[in-house]
Amino acid sequence: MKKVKVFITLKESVLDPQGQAVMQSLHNMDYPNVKDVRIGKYIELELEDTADVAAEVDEICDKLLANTVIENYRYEIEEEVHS
Amino acid sequence: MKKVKVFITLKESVLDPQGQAVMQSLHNMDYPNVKDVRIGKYIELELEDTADVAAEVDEICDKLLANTVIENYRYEIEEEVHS
Amino acid sequence: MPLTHLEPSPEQIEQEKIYRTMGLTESEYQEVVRLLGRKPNYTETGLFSVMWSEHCSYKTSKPLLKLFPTKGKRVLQGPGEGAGILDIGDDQAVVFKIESHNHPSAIEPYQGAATGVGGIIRDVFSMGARPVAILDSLRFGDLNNSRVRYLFEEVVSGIAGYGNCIGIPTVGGELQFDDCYNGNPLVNAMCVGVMKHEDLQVGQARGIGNTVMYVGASTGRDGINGATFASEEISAKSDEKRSAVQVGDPFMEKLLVEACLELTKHEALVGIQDMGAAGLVSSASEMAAKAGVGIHMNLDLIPQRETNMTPYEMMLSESQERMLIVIKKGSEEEIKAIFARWGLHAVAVGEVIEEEVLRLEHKGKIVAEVPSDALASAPVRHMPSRVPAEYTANQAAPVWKPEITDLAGTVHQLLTQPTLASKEWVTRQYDYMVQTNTVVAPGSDAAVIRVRGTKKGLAMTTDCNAKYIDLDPLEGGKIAVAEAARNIVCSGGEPLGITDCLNYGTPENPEVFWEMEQSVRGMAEACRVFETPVISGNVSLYNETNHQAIDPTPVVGMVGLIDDLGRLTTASFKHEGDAIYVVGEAAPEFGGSALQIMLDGKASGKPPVIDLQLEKKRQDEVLSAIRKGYVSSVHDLSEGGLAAAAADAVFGTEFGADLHFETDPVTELFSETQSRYLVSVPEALRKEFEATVAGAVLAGSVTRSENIEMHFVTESVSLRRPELEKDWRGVLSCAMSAKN
Amino acid sequence: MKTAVIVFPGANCDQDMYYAIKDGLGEDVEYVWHAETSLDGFDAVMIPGGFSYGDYLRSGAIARFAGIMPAVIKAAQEGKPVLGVCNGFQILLEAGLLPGAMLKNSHLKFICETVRLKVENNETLFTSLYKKDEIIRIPIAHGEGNYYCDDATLKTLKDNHRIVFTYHGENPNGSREAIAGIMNRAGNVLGMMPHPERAADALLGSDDGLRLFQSILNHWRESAHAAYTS
Ligand SMILES: Nc1ncnc2c1ncn2[C@@H]1O[C@H](COP(=O)(O)OP(=O)(O)O)[C@@H](O)[C@H]1O
Ligand SMILES: [Mg+2]
Repeated sequence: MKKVKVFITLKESVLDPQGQAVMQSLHNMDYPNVKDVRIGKYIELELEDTADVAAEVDEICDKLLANTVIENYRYEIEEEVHS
Repeated sequence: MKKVKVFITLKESVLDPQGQAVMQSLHNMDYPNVKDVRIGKYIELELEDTADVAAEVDEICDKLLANTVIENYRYEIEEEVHS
Repeated sequence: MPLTHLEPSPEQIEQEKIYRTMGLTESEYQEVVRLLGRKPNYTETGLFSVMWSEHCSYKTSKPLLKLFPTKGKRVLQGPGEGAGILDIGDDQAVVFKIESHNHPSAIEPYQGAATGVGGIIRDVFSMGARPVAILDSLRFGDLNNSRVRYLFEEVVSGIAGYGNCIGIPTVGGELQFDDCYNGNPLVNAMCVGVMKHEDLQVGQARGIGNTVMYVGASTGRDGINGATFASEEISAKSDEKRSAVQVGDPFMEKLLVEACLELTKHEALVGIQDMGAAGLVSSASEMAAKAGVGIHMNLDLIPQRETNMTPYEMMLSESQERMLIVIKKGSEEEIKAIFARWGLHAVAVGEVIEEEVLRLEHKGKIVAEVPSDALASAPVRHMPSRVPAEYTANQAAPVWKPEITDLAGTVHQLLTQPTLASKEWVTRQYDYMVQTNTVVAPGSDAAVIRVRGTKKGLAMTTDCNAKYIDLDPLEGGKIAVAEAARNIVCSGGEPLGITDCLNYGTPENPEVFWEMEQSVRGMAEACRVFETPVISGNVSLYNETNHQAIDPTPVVGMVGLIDDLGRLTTASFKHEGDAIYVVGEAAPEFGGSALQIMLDGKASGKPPVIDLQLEKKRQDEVLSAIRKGYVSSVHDLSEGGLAAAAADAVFGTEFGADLHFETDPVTELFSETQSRYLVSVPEALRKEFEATVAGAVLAGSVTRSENIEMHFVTESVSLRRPELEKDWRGVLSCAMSAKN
Repeated sequence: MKTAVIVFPGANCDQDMYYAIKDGLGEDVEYVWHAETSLDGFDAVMIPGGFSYGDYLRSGAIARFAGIMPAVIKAAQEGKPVLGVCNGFQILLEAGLLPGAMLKNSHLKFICETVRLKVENNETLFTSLYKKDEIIRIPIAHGEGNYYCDDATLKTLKDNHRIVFTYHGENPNGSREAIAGIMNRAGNVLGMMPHPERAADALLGSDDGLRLFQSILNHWRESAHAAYTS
């Protein structure tokens, strides 16, 4: 078993209304230090070992997990999970 | 400037309907290898350097970014960002 | 390996009084021992503790609920099932119920509210009805408090998140703010469904040998002890009980609705019940007890989301979106196929047995065996009651009436109180149009849903003025029902029946119990006069924070029938030149009024009195005028009196009004005297209208202007619609964008 | 004209669409289950709104892999009218039948209200019964209707008159150029956030949406419809 951590972020050119709102609240809450907030997704996958896990994860991300019109993704294939 | 990466995940015992639906659809799409999917948030913050960035991030996460009744968070304080 | 070996033995449970930490009192434990003829084991103690909690057993409120009239010519199903059912003719019926999710919402507002909506929807479709509308009755504390704003924001999102996704329009409700709800918000959700008579289902496990099936989401450790938890007062300790939080999955429930409604048409279905509070225990034991049979269930077969779950955990779990069904033996595969089409599992987990016990098997052993009806027969508690000193003082208080110099300014201030302000900030977040049957959207007196394929409509509303009840629960209880009925009548509907959600503090407090008693008496009396039986309801007690009880808040949910949608009315003025009538005279009744609360910061004195016979007579007359087509608009006078009603009637229109009174301005504008209406009538129909509605006084006419002009003998008041409306609309969004 | 209304798990405006066509338009209409694989015999395809697959992950993301989608794409290629409303629009974007993507509403909240739309292009098979620049009233109800596309895409949309509807007055969700509905290059696939099927009966407040369905019907009548129904 492999554990894969996928990070999905909005492309830089795309405005992130949620991140903007969070930053605004943080400023209102008196955290003026915060200069930028971007909100994305963090997905943990568990996969049965195969010959090419990376290829499979790439496919899954391209097809489903990320919308590449607006999002970028990257991932880390982590430790073995023992079950 | 510091860049902080925050990972917010549902507590283990908490149901993740989103993750379940995505897993189901991956199975339908012929990725039977995927054994588990959990969906969380990935937030990137940029903060002005202060004496104790970690303490500030903890506070921000507790108060706003994470709903600690059902979510856990962890974060990494990354490289300096030069602007 | 399950963790059962860590559970205390029956002896330990008795000696160390472990049952007490589980919520059973000394005498209740003794009663369990008596019923079983032996000491209960850990699982059994758990079953009793949860089923005998106030939330599941109504042990404290039962004696009061008996006071409600529950019979009537339209009643097809009264209290006792998932939801009540009333006949609406043409072999169709309306199904409805209201339920509270106050305590879960105080801890995790989004999920608490969302799962509250999910639960009440299951109650309705488990009767065989298609859910057609949701209403939400909400109470929060002071919006200047950031925690209150957080709760408000998240509760509304949670209701929207669930209702919008599942595709049932949220068409009405209430929203009030008062400091007494600061730590304990009220989140009551009502669901209305429509069905054919022949589709009626009940939660009964008939037919020895029949199969018990589990359908829907799998079971996790969600909300274990949630039901007992809902029966305790909220204190700082609650924060630790995090396992009580259940997460809703509206997508799953949408599939479940569709699959179960298909199942309803299948002749193999015997009984169906949702797994609400106390999940498997309550559904299984209630289904068995109602049919006078037993159920044998193999817990190894229960779909489980987590590993190593104990029988105790499985039985008490409150995982959402699950149903228990009983089907004719031999039809398992057909039933599975129905659910499979919707991507759902249906699993046979047990059978109906003759012996009247709930018997649970786990890993080859019988782990619990209790008489089916024992779990449903918690010893009733008769609580002492005492007249509160405050009540006596309020009754003796002199009549309160303020001196007001700036009438226009006072109207403006009143309309921008959060409780009276526009609720659009909330209702815009709700999909109130999905299913394309919403004829009257949120914003008028009652919402109206069309019954597709007929000219009929259903009017629905929730109402409760807790301030009146706080001052005088008997009178206030009557008014809650009367106001609901009046709202139905204003839309052109005939009141059919009610559901109620009784929200109070701790019943062990004799003064709280007295308030419960009195308000229920008042509601029951009103229901008799209006011939609107109580067909379902819910009780939520222990609504306190740090020993500060909420105002008694028994919310009334009412449904009415409009026989012809062509004769529908709303509150807004429709035509320039229409005559404006005020029906009913104002007396100086200000106790608990919006004006008093605004000026004094609290309610005091006597609330308005209500003459139920007069109320009923007027409702009949107004309804008759509507049905004959004599009116253009009808609005009842409630909180904020005539001032608020007149503003409501011009907001959103291009009209104003020109009104003349010979009465005292403060009383005329702000009194909350009951049984009053603001009606606009086409000039040509004035005679007919006057002949139909006694006590209608001509006050002026609808103008095409931006002003409401009100002329009194001593002075005149001019209100500007555009400015007033803008401020009225902006109150909540402004409060919610407040900093920090 | 025989219309297909695709039913995805979690869709909740399928019945509304069905009744708009059956009762409002008075034409033949059938539900088509998401797991079906053919749309042969249908003259038009409707992808209704709702929350297909709970809108989990991203709205429309999971639905675009449903069994029926290759048939929807085929129908689009054959030139049959394909209308995606709200979630249906999101599905068409995810499936690549229309360009761009949806973001959360700029104010981050779900919004339900009747808005005013401007008919930017009335020379389409969906809008021929409207006047150019006509202002119509149609309900919206969505949490992710903030249409986004890059500058190059926006330019092509504009240059080819593929922006069919825009919001008139206040932009309710922050979408680019107040875009409410766009079509494909061939002009037979329309995606729009507002719900014309909710505006097909005056009893419910507006019947401005009915003309959209009537336009489709007129188009079908005028064209050599034998080709569709082979
Ligand atoms: N929480 C809510 N959810 C949905 N609709 C609401 C809510 N609160 C108020 N409304 C709607 O706003 C309108 C005004 O409410 P309210 O002032 O309580 O009416 P009334 O005084 O006539 O009972 C009603 O149509 C009501 O259904
Ligand atoms: Mg009213």
